Amino acid sequence: MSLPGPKPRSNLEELLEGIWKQNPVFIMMLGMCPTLAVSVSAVNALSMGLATGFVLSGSTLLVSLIRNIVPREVRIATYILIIATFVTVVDYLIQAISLAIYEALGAFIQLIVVNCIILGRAEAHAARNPPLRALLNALGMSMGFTIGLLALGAVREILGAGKLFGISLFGPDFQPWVVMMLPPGGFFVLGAWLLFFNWFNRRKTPVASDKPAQGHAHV
Amino acid sequence: MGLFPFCMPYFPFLNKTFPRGIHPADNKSTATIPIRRLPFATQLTLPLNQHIGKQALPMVQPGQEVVRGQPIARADGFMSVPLHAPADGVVEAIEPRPTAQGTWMDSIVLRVFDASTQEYGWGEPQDMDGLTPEGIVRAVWDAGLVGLGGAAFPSHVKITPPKEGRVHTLVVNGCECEPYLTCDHRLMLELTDDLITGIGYALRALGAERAVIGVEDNKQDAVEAIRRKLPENGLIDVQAVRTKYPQGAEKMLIHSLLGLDVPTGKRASELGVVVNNVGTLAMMGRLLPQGHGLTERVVTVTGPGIARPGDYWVPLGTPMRHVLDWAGAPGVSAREIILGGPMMGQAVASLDVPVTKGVSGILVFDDRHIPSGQDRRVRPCIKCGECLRVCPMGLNPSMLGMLAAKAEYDAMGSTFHLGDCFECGSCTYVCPSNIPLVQQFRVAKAILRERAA
Amino acid sequence: MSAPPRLDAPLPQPASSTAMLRTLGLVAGLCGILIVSAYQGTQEAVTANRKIALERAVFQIIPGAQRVDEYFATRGGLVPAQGNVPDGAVKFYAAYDTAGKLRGIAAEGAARGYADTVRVLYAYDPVRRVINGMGVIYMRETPGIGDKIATDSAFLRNFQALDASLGADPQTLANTIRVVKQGSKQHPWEIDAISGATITSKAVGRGINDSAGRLLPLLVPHLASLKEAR
Amino acid sequence: MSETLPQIFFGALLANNFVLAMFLGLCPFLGVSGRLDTALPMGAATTFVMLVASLCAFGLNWLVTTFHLEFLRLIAYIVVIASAVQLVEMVLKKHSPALFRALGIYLPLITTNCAVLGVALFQTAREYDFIQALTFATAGGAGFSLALLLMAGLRERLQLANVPNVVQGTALVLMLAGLLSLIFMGFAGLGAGE
Amino acid sequence: MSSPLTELRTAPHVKRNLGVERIMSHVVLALLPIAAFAVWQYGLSALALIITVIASCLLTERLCNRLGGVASTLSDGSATITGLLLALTLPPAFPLWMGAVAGFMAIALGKALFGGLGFNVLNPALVGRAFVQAAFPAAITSWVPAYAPERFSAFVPTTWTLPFMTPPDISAWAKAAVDGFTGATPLARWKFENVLTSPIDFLSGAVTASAGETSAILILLCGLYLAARRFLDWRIPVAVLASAALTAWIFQLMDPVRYPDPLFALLSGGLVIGAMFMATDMVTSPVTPLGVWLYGVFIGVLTMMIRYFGGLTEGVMYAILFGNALAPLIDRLTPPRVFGHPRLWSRS
Repeated sequence: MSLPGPKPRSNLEELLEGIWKQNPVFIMMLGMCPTLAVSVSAVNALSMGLATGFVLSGSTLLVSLIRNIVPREVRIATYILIIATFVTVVDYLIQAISLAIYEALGAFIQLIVVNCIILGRAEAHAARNPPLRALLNALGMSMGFTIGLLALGAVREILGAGKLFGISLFGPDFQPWVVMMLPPGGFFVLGAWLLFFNWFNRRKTPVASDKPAQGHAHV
Repeated sequence: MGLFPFCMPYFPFLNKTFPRGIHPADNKSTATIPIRRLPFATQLTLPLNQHIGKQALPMVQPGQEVVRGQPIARADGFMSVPLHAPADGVVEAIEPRPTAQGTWMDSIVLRVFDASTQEYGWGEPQDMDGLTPEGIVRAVWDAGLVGLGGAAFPSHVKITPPKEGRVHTLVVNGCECEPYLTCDHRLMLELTDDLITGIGYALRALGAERAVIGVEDNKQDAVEAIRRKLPENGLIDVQAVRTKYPQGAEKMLIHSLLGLDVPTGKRASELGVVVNNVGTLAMMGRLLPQGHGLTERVVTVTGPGIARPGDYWVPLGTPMRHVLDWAGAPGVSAREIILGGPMMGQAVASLDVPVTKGVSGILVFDDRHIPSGQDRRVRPCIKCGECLRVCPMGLNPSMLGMLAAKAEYDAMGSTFHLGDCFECGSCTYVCPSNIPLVQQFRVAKAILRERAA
Repeated sequence: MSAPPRLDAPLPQPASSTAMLRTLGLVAGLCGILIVSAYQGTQEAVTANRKIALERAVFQIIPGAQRVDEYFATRGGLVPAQGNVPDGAVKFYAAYDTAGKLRGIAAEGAARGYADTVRVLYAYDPVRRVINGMGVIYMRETPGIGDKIATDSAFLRNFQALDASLGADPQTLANTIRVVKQGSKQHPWEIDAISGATITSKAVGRGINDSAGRLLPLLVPHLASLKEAR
Repeated sequence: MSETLPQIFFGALLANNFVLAMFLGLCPFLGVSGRLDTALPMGAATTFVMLVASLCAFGLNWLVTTFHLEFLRLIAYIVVIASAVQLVEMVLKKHSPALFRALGIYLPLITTNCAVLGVALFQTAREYDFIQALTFATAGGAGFSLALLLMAGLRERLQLANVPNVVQGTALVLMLAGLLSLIFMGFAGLGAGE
Repeated sequence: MSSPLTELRTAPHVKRNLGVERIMSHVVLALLPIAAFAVWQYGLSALALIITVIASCLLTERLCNRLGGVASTLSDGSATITGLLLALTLPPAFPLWMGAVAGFMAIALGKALFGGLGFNVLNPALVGRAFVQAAFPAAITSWVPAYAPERFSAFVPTTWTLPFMTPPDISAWAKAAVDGFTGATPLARWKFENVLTSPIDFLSGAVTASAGETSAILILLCGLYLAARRFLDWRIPVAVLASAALTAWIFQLMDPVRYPDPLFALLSGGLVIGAMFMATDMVTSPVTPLGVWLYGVFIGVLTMMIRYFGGLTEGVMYAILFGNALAPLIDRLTPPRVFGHPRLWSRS
């Protein structure tokens, strides 16, 4: 959770924060459940990202607006109430827009309510910042989350179905890797992305920590 | 043992033993060669501390002439033993000299007279039957005896009845489970009478009811030889135990012979059992009636790098180089020289260190036969579990080794009972990945001791 | 999954309970407005969506149909569907062509397949008393194996005239609809399984058999009342 | 179609394991699976909370369907479950301090765990009756605990391995979770061969 | 003066001459007859598959060495064993490119990820097998007949499928190649058609199955050789096979019509090769004496449970992998009694 640092961030930094430096999927490992569950295709991933973004933006904006009148004691209760409201709203919105997407996402739309990104943002950021900054931060986070979901969904759809956004890429003879659409595939692809980032970061900054990390065994 | 002792040689698998353990090739080719005597070297170096305990106090000055058997250092307290001149000669110096342990230690340097003989010039025969138990302890102490199996623990301490209770059984360790070594084997064959006599002294000193001699069943001739000499009263028994390493470890032998497990953290004497080595007791029987001190011991000199392998009576203080020259070791090509057995012995760097009371064997491996010549590339543990199947203490060396590699010493000590390891080396012997397990355990123990201190 | 409460935070002045109640009430009211307006605003679109989805599924298995009515088959007769399914009732869909003539009946069957429940929609021809169409609504079966139930032409041919007539006892089907090993279909009420996807094939058969077994005894006696569209 | 109790139980425990097949409760799964000592109480606490949630959801669902307030279902679930857990926490603290010490520190973490809300939502969607719902919650919690224990055992063992640097951390845990998930696929179709 | 040639090592100074490489080479040796038999049954396609999978494993191992910046570990022989075992668990006409994927995944996902030999937590060959089972479920259940007359002159059409392409449907080809070929394994035939394969067919290898599953006697003999030389822990196969047979026997007593006899349970599927060569993988099995028995019994019983109640026809692979995943817990719960410690089981 980012507490307000010593130097105030510019609005642009506020927006970019969640896209890269604190990417909820790849860096902060938040909201893993929907990330893995719905990322079987790029469309699902995008829908989930947008839905979460809607809830995140809406609730942080509201939390930020009323931040000065909410007593500490009922803070969390209020936040949960607000988040649950927006989730219910988005639930109906998706039903109205497309039943196919609604059924593909299933229970995970309602489970947005327990996505730790949202409560975390409300608690750590929106409750301490004015509405504009809160909204910018939320938008950045939403974009970061959507990008993370898409990165997962695209890989899983390409390998698992030979398609991207439903468009066939390799012709009818392509052998799909079914495992990618299945639960193990979700874990593997996210793990592989993290591996890639680990490798990339290490290449970028050749730190002297080539020694294996001294793990503490508790046996 | 049992109903048909004469049958036992044909059914070695029925012999008593302990669980697990290993069967290294025994290489005991010197077992059939009678013990030979080594001539005096021109100079003997006698470290003042050849035993576990406090260093002895010199009783001679440089330039002083001594005769064979004369005490030249006296014990400094109960946990210390005197030292006797191994030959007629003159004290050249009392100064620090290198020892096999790699450290320098105050030593009496003796130049041996050319005319020195094997005769003792000191010591009066004593009436052993007239001695009280305390008198026997005193006599053993005066003789400077220590455990000759390698530990060099002062023998008089061992045969003193413990305060915490009565000793009922004296276990005599004739296992000699280390490969290559045959000095105890030869002693049992050649000094059988002295052994029985010595056992009698120890029994009296301890006030124990009985003695059991445990001999590995690859030394059936020694079992027979002892059995022929056993006294009629039935106080002493000899039993063949299965040939297996480390059968000669105190806890293992007690388990094999008596079926008793020494609880962790306790000593055998708390169970009423005392273990002594056959070599020690044989020397007790040989020296005490004459009133002589310990001036020489039997050392197995063997290994692929030795031309005339065998067991030798070696005067204490004889430089290693002299022993090897005499036994025919072309010193230059020797690649590894080990004091003691190959499983628990110690490699030495210099040939100028002396033979001391605790040296039971000198093994020389040359270029072609050096055991480390095999592929010793260390690989990761493949969890084959072989070490668990051999660890006589029932530890999990595989897990201990992995913890050691990650410096998790506390977990090793608390959860995995590192403290029970007595470093027999069985795990390292069998490890297919060449992991230096017991070596890591020594380091870990040292670090844990340091942390505890 | 929330951040654990910060224990080290200094204890602030406790708020008065009126303030707490006021805030909660305000927020709750705000939320209430939001939810209700979202519910009201989307209800129409949601209903329309559902209708379209249903029609698409029904039209696929009943060619020529142009409109779908939802009914409950109850012990007392057929009633237009509304709200929750009453006890003992079975929901079904009556499909009509442009002329308002009954083209067929559709109903849903479900059974546990390999990975999850398989839900299928099947068409019942009231004239020939056979099941003459089948479409998969929901499945998570193994791609390349189980999911062939939706595409395998040989398997789909099973549902061109699958016997579903009622027996002498009008409370049960004359013959249990069952799935048999591929190539061994002998009777009109048997379904040839897909080789290698036996479990999924059997789920389809079981789902249809269960559903038809409950629906048809309630439906058949009142078929006449469905002849014309509502 | 109605499921039998064993089907529900083994389905939620193995074939459709909450963590490894349905991706519910991943945050605690990734976070608390480092040590066996914590994995066991965490699993027990979660199972307990899931049972509480299941009970609450059953009652609430009856309430909202009776009064046709479906649009309030989600809010009701989340608020009531969170409060119920708080209540349980307080009762435990007062009456069973030992149990509270064992489970207490995990309870607040679990309150908004998606496995807990997941139980409530899934049992509603599948229209389970009371016994079925309780079976489902128990099996879900047991499945969560099983996955947690397996993962903790593997991670403790890998503490002693020379895991390459790039694999350290969450990447390794995810890969392990993937492998476990792969293993659990062996239970697919459990009970379907009947 | 100390001789500069003297080596200074700490005790023990002698070692048993039985290194990892020798153990591994004996395992390879023991697998060769089984592989040869598979080639005899299935011909060129099986041979090509075995070679491809082994090559893929070795290349991946080398690649991972290179990436990790460590010396080559090819010589320890473990990658060869993984490749050989993996190839023997695949259908003989499995497309070669899929075989290569399986080999890659076995080594990369099953072993290198955790630091290489000794640190993997799951049997690499089975990880590779489980991956392709999940990735290509149709291809891995496409069987070809044994002893096809043309097996030494022509490849099965699927073998040379272009990389990343779907293999052609070979049911027509297979029916033409061998009369009466059903395309189902004995376990599938029992489960879905209630047809039991006769023990004679099992022994002659005239059944439809993975390359290395069809010769129970040969596998037993090869395993016995390894057990006799103490290169594998005999307790594991004994526990697995005995518990599986016992489970089968109990079920048969309860319902003789539905459940087959224990002999069928033992001979069908990959139970024997799994028990002998995969469950015994040293790295991934427990080390404690009691743990080894528990592990074996668990695998045997779980295999039968999956066969009898699961959606899959065969459960050996998943049962062993599950056993592997349990091994750390088993080891922890069954510490051997340390000499001189109280005899009662106690958590230390």
